[in-house]
Amino acid sequence: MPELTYREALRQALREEMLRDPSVYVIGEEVGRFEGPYKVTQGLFKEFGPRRVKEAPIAEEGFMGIGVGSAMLGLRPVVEIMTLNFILVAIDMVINHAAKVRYMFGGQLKVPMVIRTPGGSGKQLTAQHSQSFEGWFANTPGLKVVAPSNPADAKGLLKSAIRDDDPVLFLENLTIYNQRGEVPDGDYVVPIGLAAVPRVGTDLTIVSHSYATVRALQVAERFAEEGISVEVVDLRSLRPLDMETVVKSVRKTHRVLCVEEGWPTYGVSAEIAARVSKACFAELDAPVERVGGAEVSMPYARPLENAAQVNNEKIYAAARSVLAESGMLKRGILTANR
Amino acid sequence: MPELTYREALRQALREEMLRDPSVYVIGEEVGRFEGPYKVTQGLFKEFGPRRVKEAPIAEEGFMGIGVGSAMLGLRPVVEIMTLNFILVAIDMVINHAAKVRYMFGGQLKVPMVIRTPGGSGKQLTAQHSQSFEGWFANTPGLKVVAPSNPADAKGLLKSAIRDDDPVLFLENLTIYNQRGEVPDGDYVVPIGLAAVPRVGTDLTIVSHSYATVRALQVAERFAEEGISVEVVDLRSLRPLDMETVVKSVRKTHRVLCVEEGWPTYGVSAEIAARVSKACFAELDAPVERVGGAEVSMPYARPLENAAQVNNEKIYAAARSVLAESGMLKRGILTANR
Amino acid sequence: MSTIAPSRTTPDLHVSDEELRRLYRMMVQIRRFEERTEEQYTRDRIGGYCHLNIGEEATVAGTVGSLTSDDYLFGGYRDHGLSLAVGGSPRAVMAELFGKETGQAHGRGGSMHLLDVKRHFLGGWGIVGAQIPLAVGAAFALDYEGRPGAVMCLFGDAAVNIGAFHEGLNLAAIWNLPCVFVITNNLYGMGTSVEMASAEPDLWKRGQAYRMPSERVDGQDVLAVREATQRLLRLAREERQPALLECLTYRYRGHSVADPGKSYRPQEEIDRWRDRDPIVLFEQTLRTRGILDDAAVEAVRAEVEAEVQDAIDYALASPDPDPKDLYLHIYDPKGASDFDRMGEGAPFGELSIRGTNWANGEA
Amino acid sequence: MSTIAPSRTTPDLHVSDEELRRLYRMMVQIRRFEERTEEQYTRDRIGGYCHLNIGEEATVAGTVGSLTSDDYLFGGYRDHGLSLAVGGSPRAVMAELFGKETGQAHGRGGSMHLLDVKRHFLGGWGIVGAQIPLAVGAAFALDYEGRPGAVMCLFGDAAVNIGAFHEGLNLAAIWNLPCVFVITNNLYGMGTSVEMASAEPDLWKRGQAYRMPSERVDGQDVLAVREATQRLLRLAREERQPALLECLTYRYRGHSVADPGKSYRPQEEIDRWRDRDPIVLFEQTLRTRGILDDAAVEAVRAEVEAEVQDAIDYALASPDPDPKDLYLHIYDPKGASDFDRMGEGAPFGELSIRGTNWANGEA
Ligand SMILES: Cc1ncc(C[n+]2csc(CCOP(=O)(O)OP(=O)(O)O)c2C)c(N)n1
Ligand SMILES: Cc1ncc(C[n+]2csc(CCOP(=O)(O)OP(=O)(O)O)c2C)c(N)n1
Ligand SMILES: [Mg+2]
Ligand SMILES: [Mg+2]
Repeated sequence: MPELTYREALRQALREEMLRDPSVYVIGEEVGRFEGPYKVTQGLFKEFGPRRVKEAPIAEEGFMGIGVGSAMLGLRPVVEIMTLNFILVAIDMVINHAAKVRYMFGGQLKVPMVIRTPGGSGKQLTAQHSQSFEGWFANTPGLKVVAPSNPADAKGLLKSAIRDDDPVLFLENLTIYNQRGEVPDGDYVVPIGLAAVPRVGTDLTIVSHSYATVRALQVAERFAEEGISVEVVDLRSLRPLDMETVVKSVRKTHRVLCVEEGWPTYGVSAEIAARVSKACFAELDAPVERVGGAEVSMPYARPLENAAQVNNEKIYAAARSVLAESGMLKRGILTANR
Repeated sequence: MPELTYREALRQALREEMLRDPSVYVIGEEVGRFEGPYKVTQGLFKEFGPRRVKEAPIAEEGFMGIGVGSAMLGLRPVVEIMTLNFILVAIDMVINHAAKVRYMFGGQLKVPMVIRTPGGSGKQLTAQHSQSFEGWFANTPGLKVVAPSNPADAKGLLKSAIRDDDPVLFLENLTIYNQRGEVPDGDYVVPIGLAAVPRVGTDLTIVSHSYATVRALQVAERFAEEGISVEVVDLRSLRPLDMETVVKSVRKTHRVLCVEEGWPTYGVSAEIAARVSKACFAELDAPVERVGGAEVSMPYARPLENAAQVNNEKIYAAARSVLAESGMLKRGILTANR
Repeated sequence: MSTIAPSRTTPDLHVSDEELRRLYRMMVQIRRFEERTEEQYTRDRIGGYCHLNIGEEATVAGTVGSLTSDDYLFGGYRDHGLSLAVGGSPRAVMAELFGKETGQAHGRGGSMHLLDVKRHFLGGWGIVGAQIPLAVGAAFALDYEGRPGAVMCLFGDAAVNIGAFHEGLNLAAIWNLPCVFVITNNLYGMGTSVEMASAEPDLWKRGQAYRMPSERVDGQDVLAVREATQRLLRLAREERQPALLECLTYRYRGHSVADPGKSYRPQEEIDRWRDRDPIVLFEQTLRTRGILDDAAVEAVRAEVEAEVQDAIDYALASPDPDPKDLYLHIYDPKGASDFDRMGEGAPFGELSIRGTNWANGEA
Repeated sequence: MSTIAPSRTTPDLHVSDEELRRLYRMMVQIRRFEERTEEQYTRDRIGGYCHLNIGEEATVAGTVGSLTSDDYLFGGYRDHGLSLAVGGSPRAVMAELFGKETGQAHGRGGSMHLLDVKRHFLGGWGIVGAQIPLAVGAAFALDYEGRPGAVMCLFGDAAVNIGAFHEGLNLAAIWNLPCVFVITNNLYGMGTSVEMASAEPDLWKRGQAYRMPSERVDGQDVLAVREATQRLLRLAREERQPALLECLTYRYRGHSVADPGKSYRPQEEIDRWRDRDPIVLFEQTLRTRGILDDAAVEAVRAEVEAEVQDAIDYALASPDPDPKDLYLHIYDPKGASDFDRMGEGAPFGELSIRGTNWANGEA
């Protein structure tokens, strides 16, 4: 299988879907001649021209609305929002419009639209450019939310999202655009609503999505060296949410850590923790633990930023705390190893 | 103590704070001559005039921005957003600006602003006018979120919010504007960050906020008739969140039901359930149960709307299910009594 | 959508008698429908917010009545008249107001969210100004697919101050999209006058900020509205030139049935506008031209009266939506299985977040 | 804020020699500061996004350099020059770019979020156009309190197409707020030209949609910019009349240091603009007027060179913020106790959502 970056996998999916279906078009800032602010759409303008690759001014609410309105007439827009942070100026179009059309009009209209946007923090991008709002969209009926963590899923889920007849928020991530991985050639499709288990284990389940999964896998590796077997459940999709896979894993490991890049309080991990705590009530050896970004506006200075971002150290420490809590590790070890 | 409606209590707080502090002003649509879309600001325009009661055009992002900018210069704006649904067109000003100013600028500026807005569903107000986004704001560091459920708290918390030096989302509720209750005269202040226990009980804790608390109290009454003792914890404040009071209650009752008007998945109840499940891990007799609005866009027709809204029947049934799950009721009774 | 073909040039006098009668009937129908709606609301058969078009009939008929079957229409929440003017069934409109399964949105949308997909009326929207980018999106789709026709987007005078207006008009203009933007300027947004809200109270001039043909027309004169609309629609269809039309009109009633509409505007203003009632004016014109006489007027009234009564009867007799269908339409049924593994709280088929089988290990 | 008093009328020739020299020095300082910033970025001492004012010095100095101590300033993320032009310390600016505790935002804000509260520069904002309503809010506060002074709000050509621009200008106009809106039109927003983005590419004309005095000025001519700015500021201060000023200028560099800035604009365009370099032009004027000679030019250069080097040295030597202060400033310390009962995940003092005392019953 060819190795591609996450970015290239997205591009491949976009290109293939545009070739397959003439109603698919791309719209967003700098997606054309500029080749995409993060170069995901590179080459598409040259190949498909200005009709299919629409270069928009800075008017997110306006062109998000164009996405919704054109989808109501049967087109399949892929709206790129430069980063998730800017979706706030267009969120009314997503929540009050895209998500509502089908239901509010009694099933007579649909919005087959994809909103592609990278979330998460990067390197010193600071308060207004480092956020994770995906849980808000996952809270909203009428929307689907997917968040691939690797190139293969990026391709497969983007294809599914484009073919889906409901609006899909497709969450990418600034930090993993350059990540490489094997990506199946051709019409590779990953169904929406299925979590993945990229690493099998028996002692602890880490549940995560997007970039947090990359970190979770690294931490699992580290634990393996210590003889502790960590299973990683990559949600891939936040709405629908594949609790079946999560619960199955927890029934095996009896210990859970939820990891997210965003703020945990009222964040994605709250929902996972709430559901796991209920579904696996009698089967947990320790309370469900959560770890995420520090609850501050992302600061600029590197030492502060490092302290604010979720990182392998923090995930490792939180995981050890679950293990300790469950009696698997003595509490003393935890402190010693920090 | 005088009896006031929730609406009158808010008005009293606004008036007293405007009298007390000349830097407090009100801005919003129809807050002046029209006397407020829901009549909360009635009389204020006549008393304080157009300088202190600013009638804004439909430009929520614009006048929310005016709120933030003027607060940066030391004013204390009370921005009224006609209903929570419309805050989506202004949310960038709240999340990316009001919540960020103090931190992003290293503590040199502050935004002492209150955003007053009613959430929840009313009577057949439908998909775009019946929503509960308060959890999104409670997810955001830099903001405080309060949600009073009765007239006294409405007055006391609004005063606290206006005096607070950080931006506060003050969530009102369409359904309880007319609710009456005793309200202390004069300078009555309820501190932010303290939950209340409006009903003491021993068998089950219901945790709720805003209108859901009104319902919870009614359901508790019904249970009392059946000899079951329900404690109600009214969160009042979602950020900060008074887990201490919640946990104390659960340590007593060992059973919890979280109720909210909004969509539970990734909603407010997720955070409560996640935290309770962890903090009271060994003390729960049953999994934390949650009940909320059906996960649909609010439909218009009454039978559908009734089926979609959280109501006493659903709360009662969910509560019985917790009791049954804990072994306190036989499962059979649950079905029989529905 | 009306079946009238787009006319090339439409000086007033060249409108066919048949068309004149159609417009007159449309206006009478809207007026009577709205009066009865108001009455039904007070009888508690209609709920939620309810905004009437009474007083604005010439603007509605002149604009919406000019659309052809290729065109599309988007509007706000004050949409009963719009749905009637595209030729929609009064029964289906009234049934929607009554929240019935037979309503235009199958009882899901209510007063603010009417629609008529067959006739290209795509709603009925409740967030002020938000229909503007949506309409531009529809125009984008027409252009993308090389289809004929144009999109008309109606909104109120208060919508011109919100960001969506600005973004939508600029995008339509830079991309040459076939869209006619219509401001129904009834002088107030709720209790706020145009002068209080808009720094440029000549609202049509706002179009110049986008180099867009823009004009103002007497919204009480259905033929003037029709002439301007048809001209701008042609420009949109044939030259892909979006345009802005401001129609000066008045709502006799309050903002919604809950608002008496008196506190923020002087009675003599209301009276003055009532003196230029669009239906009376048009009736006079048609009488003068010999197109209407007492008998014809009476016939139209009687016909409309019966039609609206029939709509009420129909709506009353129609079935409520079944609560078991609560979760229908929230997602495409094809995608429902995506949610199979969500378990508790899945948005299909459950009334609450309470337990399901699989979570108890029974799946 | 500059200490220059507001001049009543400022025809070009009446600018004092001292003021001319101040402006010249300001422009040279900005240019050199930005060149060194670029260099420091490539040496990885500066992170994140980094947007330079190189090429736009006349616009920055002409506008920002005209503010008085009563006025306030808001800008976008391309703000290094702004912070220098209000008279801010190059040390504190560079230290912020280096993320140091001694920086203007104590290392929390970085390149995009400079500020200088003492000199009334209130940021430094990263969401395109959003500073506009904020600035209008500051003008509202001045007006509310009857304070003298005006607010200046700077933004790019691409910001005129977003809703916040529209809402902000309309609100300022209907409420007669003392605000001067300045478009730094450098012809591109990232890779998108003004013609691609704006239906009315004469951006100043957008102001007419709000009945606002609006004009365009040569942004390479610092005295022309200054004259227009002072005139409009006076209008704002004295007549509470907001206004819109468009300055035509050019950024020599790419959008940010990560963008070469070549793919979307022809080299000969870049060359053409470089031929009208604002510093060279101004230098020529001043030489012609006998205000500058070789020695003076050299002196300014040397002075600025030393100053910027000193800023770098200072920034390098400054301490990093202490990670233990991570939670400082997220809320008012007075309100910190509100969070006492939040326990786990409370936003004070914890690095993660992990256990605290009270939850284990130890509280
Ligand atoms: C963004 C937003 N803000 C506020 C409202 C509440 N609201 C509904 S209609 C209305 C007035 C609109 O007036 P106008 O555009 O003139 O239309 P009209 O009602 O006169 O037909 C307001 C403020 C809303 N629906 N959406
Ligand atoms: C709402 C929003 N959308 C997109 C961006 C990303 N972005 C940052 S700067 C910029 C271009 C702005 O251009 P212009 O206003 O002309 O200012 P210039 O950079 O030329 O100084 C874009 C698209 C953003 N910061 N905010
Ligand atoms: Mg109006
Ligand atoms: Mg620019």
